[in-house]
Amino acid sequence: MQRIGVFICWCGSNIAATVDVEKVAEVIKSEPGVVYSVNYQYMCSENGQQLIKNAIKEHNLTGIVVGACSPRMHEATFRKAAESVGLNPYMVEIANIREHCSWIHKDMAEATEKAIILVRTAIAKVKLNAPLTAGESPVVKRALVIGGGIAGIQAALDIADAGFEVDIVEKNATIGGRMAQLDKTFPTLDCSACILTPKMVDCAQHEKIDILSYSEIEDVKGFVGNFSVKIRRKARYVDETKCTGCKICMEKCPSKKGLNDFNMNLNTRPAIHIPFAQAIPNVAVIDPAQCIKLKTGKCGICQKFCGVGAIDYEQKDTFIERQYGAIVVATGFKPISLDAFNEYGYTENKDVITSLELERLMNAAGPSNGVLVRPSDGQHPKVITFIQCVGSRDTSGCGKPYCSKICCMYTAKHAMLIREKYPDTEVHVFYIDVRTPGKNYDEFFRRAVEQYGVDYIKGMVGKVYNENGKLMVQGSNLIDNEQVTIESDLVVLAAAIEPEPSVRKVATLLTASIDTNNFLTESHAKLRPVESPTAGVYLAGVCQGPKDIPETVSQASACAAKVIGLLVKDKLKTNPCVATPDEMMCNGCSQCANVCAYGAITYVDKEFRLGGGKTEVRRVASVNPAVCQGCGACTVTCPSGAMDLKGFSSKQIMSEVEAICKM
Amino acid sequence: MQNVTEKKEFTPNIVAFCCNWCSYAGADLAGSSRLSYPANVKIIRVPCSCRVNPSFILKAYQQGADGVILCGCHPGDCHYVTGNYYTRRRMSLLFSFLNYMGIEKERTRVEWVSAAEGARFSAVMNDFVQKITELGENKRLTDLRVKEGE
Amino acid sequence: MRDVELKMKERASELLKSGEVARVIGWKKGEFYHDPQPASFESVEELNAFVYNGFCGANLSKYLIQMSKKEGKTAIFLKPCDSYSFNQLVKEHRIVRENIHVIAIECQGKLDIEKIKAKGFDFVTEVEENGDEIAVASLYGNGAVQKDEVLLGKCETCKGKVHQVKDEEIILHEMQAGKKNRFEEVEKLEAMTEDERFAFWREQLQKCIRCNACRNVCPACSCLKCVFDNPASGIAAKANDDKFEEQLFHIIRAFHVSGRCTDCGECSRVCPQNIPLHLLNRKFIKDIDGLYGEYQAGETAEGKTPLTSYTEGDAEPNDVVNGEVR
Amino acid sequence: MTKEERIENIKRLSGTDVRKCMKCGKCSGRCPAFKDMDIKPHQFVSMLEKGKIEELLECKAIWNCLSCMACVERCPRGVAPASVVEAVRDTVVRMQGKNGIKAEDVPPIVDELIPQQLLVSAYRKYNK
Repeated sequence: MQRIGVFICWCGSNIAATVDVEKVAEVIKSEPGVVYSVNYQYMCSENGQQLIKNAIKEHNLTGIVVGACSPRMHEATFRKAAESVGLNPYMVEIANIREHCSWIHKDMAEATEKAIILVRTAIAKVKLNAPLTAGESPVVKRALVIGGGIAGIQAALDIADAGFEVDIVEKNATIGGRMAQLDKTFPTLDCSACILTPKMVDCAQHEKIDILSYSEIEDVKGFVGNFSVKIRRKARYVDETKCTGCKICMEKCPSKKGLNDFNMNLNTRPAIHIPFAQAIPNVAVIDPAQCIKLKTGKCGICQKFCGVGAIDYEQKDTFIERQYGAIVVATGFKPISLDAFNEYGYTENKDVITSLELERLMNAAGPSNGVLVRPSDGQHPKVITFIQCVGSRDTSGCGKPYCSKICCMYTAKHAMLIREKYPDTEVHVFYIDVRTPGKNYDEFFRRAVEQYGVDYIKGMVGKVYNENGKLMVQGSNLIDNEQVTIESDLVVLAAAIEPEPSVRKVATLLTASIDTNNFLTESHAKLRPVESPTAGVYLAGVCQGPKDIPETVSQASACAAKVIGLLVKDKLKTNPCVATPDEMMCNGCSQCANVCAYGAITYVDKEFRLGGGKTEVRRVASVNPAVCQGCGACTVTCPSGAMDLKGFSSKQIMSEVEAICKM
Repeated sequence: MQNVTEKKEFTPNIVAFCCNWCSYAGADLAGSSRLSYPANVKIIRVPCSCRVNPSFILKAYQQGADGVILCGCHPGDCHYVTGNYYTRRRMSLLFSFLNYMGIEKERTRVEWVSAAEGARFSAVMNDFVQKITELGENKRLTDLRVKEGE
Repeated sequence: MRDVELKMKERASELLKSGEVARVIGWKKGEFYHDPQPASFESVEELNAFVYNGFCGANLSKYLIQMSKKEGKTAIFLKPCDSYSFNQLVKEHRIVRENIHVIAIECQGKLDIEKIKAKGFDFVTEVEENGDEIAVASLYGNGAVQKDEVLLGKCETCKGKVHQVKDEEIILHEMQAGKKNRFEEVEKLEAMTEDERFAFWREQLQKCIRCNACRNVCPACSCLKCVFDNPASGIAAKANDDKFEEQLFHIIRAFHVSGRCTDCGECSRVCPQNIPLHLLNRKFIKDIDGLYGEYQAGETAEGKTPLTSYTEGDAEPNDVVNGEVR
Repeated sequence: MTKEERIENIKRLSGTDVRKCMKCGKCSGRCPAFKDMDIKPHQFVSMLEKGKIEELLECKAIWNCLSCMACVERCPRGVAPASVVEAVRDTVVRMQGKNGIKAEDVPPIVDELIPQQLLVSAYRKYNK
């Protein structure tokens, strides 16, 4: 006979304000099997947990139900408490009377009644719970970082410094990411390259870090502690081990008209190229869509001039497969396409540019060697108008509903830098709100206004049109309740940012959850902000949500700390809630193995006693508990019900159904 | 003797099976965002929508549920990679079959709700409760042999 | 059919004599002419009772689950429709293909004794098939009936006369496929209103006495132990102890065999209450064909079933039930 | 009709949720009749939200709005300022009684050169 204890939490007023917790505890007392029922302000507190522990000991409880917040919140807490006094942690069930009850219902009688039903349901389940013991699985002491931007670089360096092997998989020919394209960084205005490139070099020189540039992940198998990842090493047509980065090929290549994507297509580059001077690895790559040799078979000039014989037109994509204990996703972002915003004339006017393009125009290594000129005629612009929130905070369907977070700060930076370098330039900024939370951020923005005289106009631009070679920017000045038209030479759009689209594929491969905006979902917004709900997968940088460099670096280091915490363990406890076949019922029909996504089910021939001294050899299913993730797909496929799931057995769910249906 | 039986407003009994990773978390988010839905929706947590056996759904009806809704991760986003793809096929066939047996097609439903869709969870539940209220009590999956007057 | 029976008997005798097989599964004489029984013959002597006539409708493949485990090889006579069940059982590892010698036999459609009785022939002593006509001899006189009118329900919609598996064959005459569209009745039900369908099935299912004949005969219901006998399943029940359970039983049974049911029609043939059980399974088959592409269980002995596979673009359940996808 | 009811009615007529406005002013930034609007498009939204309808009901802007819908087209939040203008206009017309124009009266007073958009706009203004 089970001896069940029930603990109803007030959660301060979170539950107690709408659920009559005393009544719940009182009513539940008379449930069959319940020997103890109590309510308390904060069950998760030290005192609350002590109360549970004491009750378990005092009343010799065989199972407990905690009516509190979501099990996703404190199930682990209460399980630990139970375990500390010798009750198997899997004899704990949570009735979610906060998120699923008190927080969504207003009527006390109704909420109380529902809470009672939810607690009864949990009691019905716990009565059928069986003690479970977690198994163990080994941990591969190597981490994978997907994406070689500042987030990936920082995470890799931190993990490697702790003594673990790290591979960085970067889809481009060089690591560095978006930060490598930036000119200066806010709020300190240091040069982006000056702070980034040393870190890139550190990565390259670190004995524990292996940079797999120009590579993408193809397939992921396994689970936390033991991922097996197939990586595609795209053909770069240059032998990475031989190329010295001398750039003679770039000089000699006759096909020089390729758009330079590193410079946001503002100028051109040869078919064989090194993306930028400080690229890591400092190895050339051939754009097969542009290379004459690869397209027509005729040319081969770079091969002739290459002193080390690094050019290999025959190179093919290769695949490597490696094992990892943990994976950091740091796939970064891109500015959104502005095709849907014809009011700003981005596609029609060369002198309407995005902020990232402006970064390149202002960068000393950029297409204009750092001299700010208009793309159309190379003239120095005298009036520059910035437009903020282009596609951000847009619920009309053209843009993104969220705030891109970085635009207010970088626009202030651009305005300031322009006014500093070219004091004769007039700078206007149309804004909806200026958002500058962050250390020294608002001070930075105010400097742009007060010290540099940047003209901030509260209001949005309705249209940008061309008149006599001038860009007319027509918008609101809401403070003065005016409509203004500013004759500008250059218009800079603060385009919204979105996650790099390839993250969708990565998320699918990793079975990491992803939201409607393609941002990867963290396990808990506040308490587990760098972890994906998929165990062993961690999130750094904009793939998780819009953020600036300081935040990205912090998040990357946080990821590294989590990864290190995982990799130092030799073994991981596995989820004991796994599928288990009843061999006496199993037909050996193979249907369960057909639906198992993890290949956890195999078949063995086993001898069974038939009685009367006779035996029979039958084919029966066998589940590898280290591989099984406990989804239960097999249990429904099994026609005889031989396959069941520990912790969520058919009988348990059936009795929950029964209890929950009783009004 | 009771002469006048007051017509009580019908409040349906709704069972929602929610997968632990998306829909249950979505329900949690609905809760923490205080997005209300009727109290007669009660949730059973399952690891994945593919854990839901048709017999659980039928059991719920047997025990007096008026509507059963099954919620999982969006197809392609399943925490267990492919679980909800199987759910989708199973439930497509099961629902079609139940309807073939004369069970009202609105009575059972599948909805994909992600962990980020608290608002959607609440909206789905409100809608489902409304539809079931309109549909009325579940009589067909309980009283097959009940004859007139019995 | 007489010639076929003789040939079969002769071949069975050869196989047993030579020791090639240890037993032959076929039919033996029943109490009456019209109720031949499935039987295992282990010696030439036993073959005296061997029969094969118009009433040998039973699908023998399921017997192999037990028989193929026995010492020595087992020979079995399979009609074309039985061969699907055979493949399905091989696919599910329920029988060992290597231990079995499959003899594909001719079938001209099997007869329904009830329908013949209704034509006025009681105590049938013999029938002989002559094309579309059947000569019937009975204690109360002889006569002829149109074959179309006395076929077993399952043979009216015969899937075809091609064996999906065979080691040898005994086919002496050309065979003809069924004339009726097997989904006709399903479509008729689909065209009804929900209320009408419900009334139809209530009428039918309340006849169920839970004798388990459908389950016992069904080659897809081959579980070692049925889920309804499994206390861990939460639905275990020996009989329908309430009005709900007869429905539950048939829904779950149909669901469990969906994607695996070869539409052999044995369930309806054996139902003592004449419940058209095959219409349950056919609904699943029709939906599977419509939603996931034509699929015939047992066509091969390999591959996954529609319910253990998927595509990313599969139809949504709500759309399916709302008729937005068909 | 009380003032509160009138506010509710205008909100209902407009079919737009004024609370969605994030006060960016893009509507007024695009308005081609801005100069002739004594109350600007963005103000229509915010004044309705605040319940300041007396001024709206007396303004000239409701007659000067071109009904070009540029503000609706440009709004990043899916708010429709022009619908608010129209709702206010309808309210004014209804308050004045049935002195609007009837569809059958239109043909004699228009000539072929009047642009279609103007016709539609006029029809919106006067037929309620």
